Amino acid sequence: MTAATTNAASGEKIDSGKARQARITGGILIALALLVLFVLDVGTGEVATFKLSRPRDAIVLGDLVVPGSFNLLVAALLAFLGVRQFLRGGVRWSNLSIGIGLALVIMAFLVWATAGKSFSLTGMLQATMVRAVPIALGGLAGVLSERVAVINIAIEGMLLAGAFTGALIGSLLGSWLGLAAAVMVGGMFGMMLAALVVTYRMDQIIAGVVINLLVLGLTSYVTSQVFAHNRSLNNAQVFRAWKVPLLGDIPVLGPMLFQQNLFVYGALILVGVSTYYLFYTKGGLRARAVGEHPRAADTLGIDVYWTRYFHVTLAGMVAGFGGAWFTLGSVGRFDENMTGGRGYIGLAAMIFGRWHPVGALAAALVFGFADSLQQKLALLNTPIPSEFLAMAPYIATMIVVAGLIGKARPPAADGKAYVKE
Amino acid sequence: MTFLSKIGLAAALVAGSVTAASAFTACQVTDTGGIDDAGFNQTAWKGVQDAMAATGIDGRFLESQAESDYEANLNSLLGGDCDVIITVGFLMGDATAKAAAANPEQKFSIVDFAYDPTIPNVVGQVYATDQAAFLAGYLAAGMTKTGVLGTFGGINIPPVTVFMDGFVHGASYYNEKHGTEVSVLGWNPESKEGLFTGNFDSLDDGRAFAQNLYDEGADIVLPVAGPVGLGSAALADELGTEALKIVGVDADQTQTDPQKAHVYLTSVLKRMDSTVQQVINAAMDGSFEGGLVVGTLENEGVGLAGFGSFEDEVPAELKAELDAIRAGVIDGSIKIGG
Amino acid sequence: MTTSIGKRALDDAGRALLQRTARGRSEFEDLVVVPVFAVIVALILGALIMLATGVDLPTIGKSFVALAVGSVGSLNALSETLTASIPLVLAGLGLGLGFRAGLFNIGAEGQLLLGGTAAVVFSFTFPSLPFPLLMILSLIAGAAVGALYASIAGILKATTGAHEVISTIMLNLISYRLLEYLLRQPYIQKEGRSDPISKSVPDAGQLPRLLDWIDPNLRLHAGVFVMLLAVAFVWWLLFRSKIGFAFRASGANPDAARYAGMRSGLVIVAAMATAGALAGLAGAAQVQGVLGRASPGFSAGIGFDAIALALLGRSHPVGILLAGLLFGGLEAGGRQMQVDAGVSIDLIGIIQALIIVFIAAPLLVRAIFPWGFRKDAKGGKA
Amino acid sequence: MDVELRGITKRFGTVLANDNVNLMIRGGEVLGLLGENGAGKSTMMNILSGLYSPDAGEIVIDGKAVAFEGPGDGIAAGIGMVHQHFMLVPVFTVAENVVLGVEPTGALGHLDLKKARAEVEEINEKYGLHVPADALIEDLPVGIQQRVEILKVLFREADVLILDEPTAVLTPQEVEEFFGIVRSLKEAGKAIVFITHKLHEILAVSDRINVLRQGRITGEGDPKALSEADLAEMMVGRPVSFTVDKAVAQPGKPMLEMRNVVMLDDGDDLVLDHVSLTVRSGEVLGVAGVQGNGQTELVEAIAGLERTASGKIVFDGEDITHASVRERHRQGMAHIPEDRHRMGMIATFTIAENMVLNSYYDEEYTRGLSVDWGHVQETAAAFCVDFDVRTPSVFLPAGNLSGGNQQKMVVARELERQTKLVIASQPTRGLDVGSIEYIHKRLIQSRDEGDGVMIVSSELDEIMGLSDRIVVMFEGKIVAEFDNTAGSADRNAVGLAMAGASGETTSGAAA
Repeated sequence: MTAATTNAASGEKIDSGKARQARITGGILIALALLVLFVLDVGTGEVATFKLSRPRDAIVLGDLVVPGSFNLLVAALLAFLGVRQFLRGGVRWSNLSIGIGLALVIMAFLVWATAGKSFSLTGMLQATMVRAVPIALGGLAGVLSERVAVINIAIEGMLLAGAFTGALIGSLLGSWLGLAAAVMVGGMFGMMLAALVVTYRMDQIIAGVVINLLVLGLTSYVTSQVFAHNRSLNNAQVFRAWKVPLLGDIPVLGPMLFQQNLFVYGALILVGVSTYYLFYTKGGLRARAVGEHPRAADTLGIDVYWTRYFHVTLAGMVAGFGGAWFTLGSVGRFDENMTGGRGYIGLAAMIFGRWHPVGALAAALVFGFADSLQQKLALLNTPIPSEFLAMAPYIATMIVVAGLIGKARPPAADGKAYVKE
Repeated sequence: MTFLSKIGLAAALVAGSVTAASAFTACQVTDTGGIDDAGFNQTAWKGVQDAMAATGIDGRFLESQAESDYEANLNSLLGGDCDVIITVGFLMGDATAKAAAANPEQKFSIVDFAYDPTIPNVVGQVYATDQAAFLAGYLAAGMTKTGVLGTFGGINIPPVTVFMDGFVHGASYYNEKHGTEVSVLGWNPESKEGLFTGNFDSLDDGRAFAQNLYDEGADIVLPVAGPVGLGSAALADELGTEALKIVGVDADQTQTDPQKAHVYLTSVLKRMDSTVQQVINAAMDGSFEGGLVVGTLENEGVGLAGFGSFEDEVPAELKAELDAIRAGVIDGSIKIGG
Repeated sequence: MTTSIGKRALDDAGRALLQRTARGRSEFEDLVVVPVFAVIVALILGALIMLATGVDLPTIGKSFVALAVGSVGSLNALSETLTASIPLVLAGLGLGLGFRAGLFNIGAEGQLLLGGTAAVVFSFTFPSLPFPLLMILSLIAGAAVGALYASIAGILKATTGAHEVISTIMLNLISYRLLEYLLRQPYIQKEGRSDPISKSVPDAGQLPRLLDWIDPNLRLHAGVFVMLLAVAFVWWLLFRSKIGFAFRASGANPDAARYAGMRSGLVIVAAMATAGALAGLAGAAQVQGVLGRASPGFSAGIGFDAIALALLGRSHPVGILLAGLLFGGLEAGGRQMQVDAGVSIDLIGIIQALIIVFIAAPLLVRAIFPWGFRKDAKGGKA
Repeated sequence: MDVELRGITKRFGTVLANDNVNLMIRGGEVLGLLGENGAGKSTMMNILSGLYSPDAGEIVIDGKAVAFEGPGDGIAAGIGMVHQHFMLVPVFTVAENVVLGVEPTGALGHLDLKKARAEVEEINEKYGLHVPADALIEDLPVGIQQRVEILKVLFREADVLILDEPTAVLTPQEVEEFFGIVRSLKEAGKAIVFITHKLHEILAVSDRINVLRQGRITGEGDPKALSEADLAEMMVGRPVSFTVDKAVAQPGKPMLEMRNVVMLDDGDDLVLDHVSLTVRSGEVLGVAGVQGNGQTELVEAIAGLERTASGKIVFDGEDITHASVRERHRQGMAHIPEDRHRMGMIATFTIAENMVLNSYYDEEYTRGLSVDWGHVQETAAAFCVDFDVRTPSVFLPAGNLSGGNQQKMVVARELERQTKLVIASQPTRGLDVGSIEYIHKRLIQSRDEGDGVMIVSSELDEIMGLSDRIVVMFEGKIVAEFDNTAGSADRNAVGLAMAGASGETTSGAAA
């Protein structure tokens, strides 16, 4: 039984939450329409050129040329969606409308910024993927540990530890061993987090913050004490991009998905594998049970402590792999605090992705997109100061976490220590 | 995010190298970047070390972890042990001026900062980096195959953007001379807006920003962001120098980044080590006088490094033109940005 | 309609209930033994790390001596310790207050930056105001802007449930960029300077130095009184005031607070704003007492160190004061360690992190030092 | 399968939960285990199922002593437990919950849910459980959830089933159905341990009864030979009367009126469906119903904790539909919340602080912006004396009190002031008999002093014993109303209404 039926029957005024939400959505959409119409106004004569191919691509496509009148179309569409929200009060459509609306606004914004100029869309998408990798892996690490109800603020520290180890061992013993060591050290810090929160019942957020502090302190200390004088210890071979035959030649998609390095492929595979693991296997079922209702799992003979140790360690290993990207997948050398908060954004990606590996990846791509978009905008000489462009990904994160695009439910026992009786 | 501390110290080494007999001590206070910042702190310290090697003086340094340390660090050096105190970076300008006013007998010198009016016991060291970057821009414009150059900076501040100004103007000057249409992405000298990583420590940003410029067609990139540029070099190494070359900054990066030496077309030199050593020498021989030392092409305070592995690829006529321009800049017949 | 209450005489049974229970041994262990052990273990581990990175034993000994001398060994050392602890304690009080209200505010860094900037801007905007007035108003301006900035996260949490950990981290990152932008605005940027640096705080706006009549290099300033007042204020606020009761109740059990008619949204915003005001005050004290102007990243991680501080001080104002003095001492002593023994100041960061590990996991300390504790301490199942 | 517990002793800190307990459980028999809350029933069964390990004593299965190191061992030995608080993962399906821990798998650990579903259906069929295998637990009514718990145990091929207070959340009719299931399990040769504190249930279903008090077996016998009064005396240790002494009500003016109150949940479903009711001064209105039929929401609407979508609430002649919690409290509404741990108190706060949890702002307790803690403490001490809250000091954390004393503390806070209306939700859940008697007495006292009293309880006995009038809630609606002056309501009819048998409103409908 729903409110709508009663509403019609009795004619009384029932203030339903969803109707209110639909009204708000409608208001936002109409405001966006006005924004596009007046602020992102492009002269009809001007065109925006998006390059789809690069000179060295196997299949070369022509440029995508969008006329300025595109923005008028977007404004009209937004207005239509907004008015529709008011009239139909489309409960189920609210989220979808907002999603479509935001996508349209971003397109209009791109057209506005690019009017009279051009930039490489393919390059931006490829960069989106690359920049998304550490965030996606950080988010995945978050998913793995929060699914067993351990909040993992320490992703940042694990990434940093992975980056450091990758550079050090990679320089000494070669990139493959460096990668293996990074994964192991990440796992070690995962195990440490598990020990602190599971065995010693330390507050999970505090434990995470502390690990971050510790890793930052240790890596910085060693960097200045050792690396500064032995540069050869901090100079690893980078894993280069490897083009997948045939698939890599597909225009636009090819460079984004199939002309990348080990870490991009690894992240995609890990997301697939962990989705399968969490939702289609025995181990995953048990892990999720531990995250939702540890006491129930315990009564059924599932070892809650062991499950948490195992998955948080696994999460650490994933984060260690993600951390190695910074050194072995990108620049080959470590620098103090080089992860620069990417672990926290990974955490946000996990929340945005609703504690699901695929969701985390999708969210990471959104952040990656905001990041690479910001770089393109700086090149296009938009009248927005560069500092504000640089803020864009953070503001996007806040909007996302504020749940403007729908709310999600964390695992029920998330953050709570389990005390076996 | 200088979370706790980001500063390193090689002081064990310092303590070991000090010889007791020295009569003269030069002291350096770093800014928050630390002594191994691959930037001005390190280069200035190299100047002190060069002086130590050349004249057998004592040298020591203190690292500042936070801005509130500047004053404290200066205070702890004021005991009278230091014959000259060298501070680094415009951020230390106020603290240095204050200490200099309180201790008129103490000799100070500050890197990358100029006082107006000058202070009698402080030598400011500044650099006309745009002169050297101008040459780099001209060279790059002459070497590009795509007709597109790129540059990006760490933070939008003058010590950074002065490089970018010179680079852009150099490329325009090439266009003027040769009727070409080489463009520079990433910096607009008029609006003072451009491409910035927002930090001086994310090497990964250096790679991503260079990739961005490469995607837009740039085949030579000038990163002005300290160690961040090492990330750009990693990309050039992976793509191959046919596709992307890097112009180094501050020091000759074929020396400071030997593993990737082959990707550097050249480097825009900012010879802080040389000016620091000059100041120390002046303090030793009694010719020390407060005021300003400006590093220029003329006094070799700034300059262009060699062409490294591209020595053979740079056409002889281009080299000749660069020599002529250098002379023109020195004698004032060529105005940068004019 | 039951009994009416009012002041009425208690019978013997009632008076018996007003006896305070004696502090138990386990409480003593938690408050004293654990922190002491934590500091000792952290220092030992710090020494081991130095050993592992090739520092020889005499140097390690020398560095610990320097640490002690540099923090409490002289008047200058004490002055430096106190000076360093002022912003740490102020920001730590804000964070501790947030923790008590159930809010994990990571955003002190950003609140501190913007609060400090506001204090600077206010002070040079009204240079003609007389001494104590301008100083006080500038402090208030800093606190107000810190409160406003923190309220963003509070309002987001109250209205949409956005987790404050994420939103305050983002607000920190945004504040760095915002500061860079602001410092390049002609109104704020220092005349004649092209680098991002603000105009200076006029003399009337500065927190006066207290000991410069002994030695002009002693930097201890009047902010120490602001700090002490803030400790007293926060203590009163948390444990004596009406709103503080609501803060603590919301933090301890949000459902019970809602049941009791406390408006959770209001409490969240008020607690965030108060925490932000204290962080903003920390920034103001730093620029008005030490730095004299704002520049990029002048916060220098104080906002993050303050998290550790608040945890160490168990979110109790007096605990935070003591922890702040400890951290201030470590900072001042660490500087001395660098001068005397040549050991990297990064080590201090490691030691701080280790102290928090052991404080926050008393079970771990108990496991390491079983002989330090009564056997059947509460919980007892470690 | 026969199971014997020999000399089981278990301590928690200083509390002796089980003291040298001996127990014999036989196949094909229902053993009733009776005892008050805190008597040690659950502890003993948790030991039997392997969740706890005993400090002394042993478990003997079919003559062989066994040692369980974890719940897995208990399951492996054929002992299954249905917990009082369901051990089900709400976001999993029935099939997933049932197989959790003993999952059928294919290659690579792939979860074979098809097989799981088939097995669930098979057991469903065999014991007549009728549980949908693919439904999410959170979408199922509690009665069905309970069957899922039984399914879980049967799926593991348990021969001994421990049922810990299984009827607490069921309607009388559901209880009957449930007993049917118990009997069919018994006939299949299973050994059943049936734990409860309800006397008539244990008499109805058990073959043999053991009574537990303060961790010890204090009596055992044949249900045919024992009366309720005998059992009660064994359970409590003294003769008890289960009827509440009260005079006939003197209803006065309406104290609370609800008219067509509608409340929606997050998903816009109706949780209160046009609820109208009246509570008069000087009477007790009982709200009966199976847990989860809108009682919680009803109380939240009255107390102002959740907003209503439409309708009107009038308190003593004033419209309070949009009034805040605090305003309602100020006007004399007392609210004893259903879950004292979650809502009624703050365990880490002192008793004194808890005593003023919702009145600390009152002028009585403040001086300016400060709280006058000295006065609060004195008042709290007086309250503790009045309400027999047993504690050495008001400075102790409330979490240190026993459950009964915690609830007395909450009741004292709510009743020790000028009240006009008392809303008591599950006021005696989980308490010992002494505390129950005391709280009932105070509630009736409030009524006799002229307050309107509303009692919401899922214990039908409590409703029947206290109320002057009864309304029954089902799926968010008030489906029936009964007059209960002098206990005149028909227990059976109330039970039927609780199960949703929509109904003619019986005698005394017009309130």
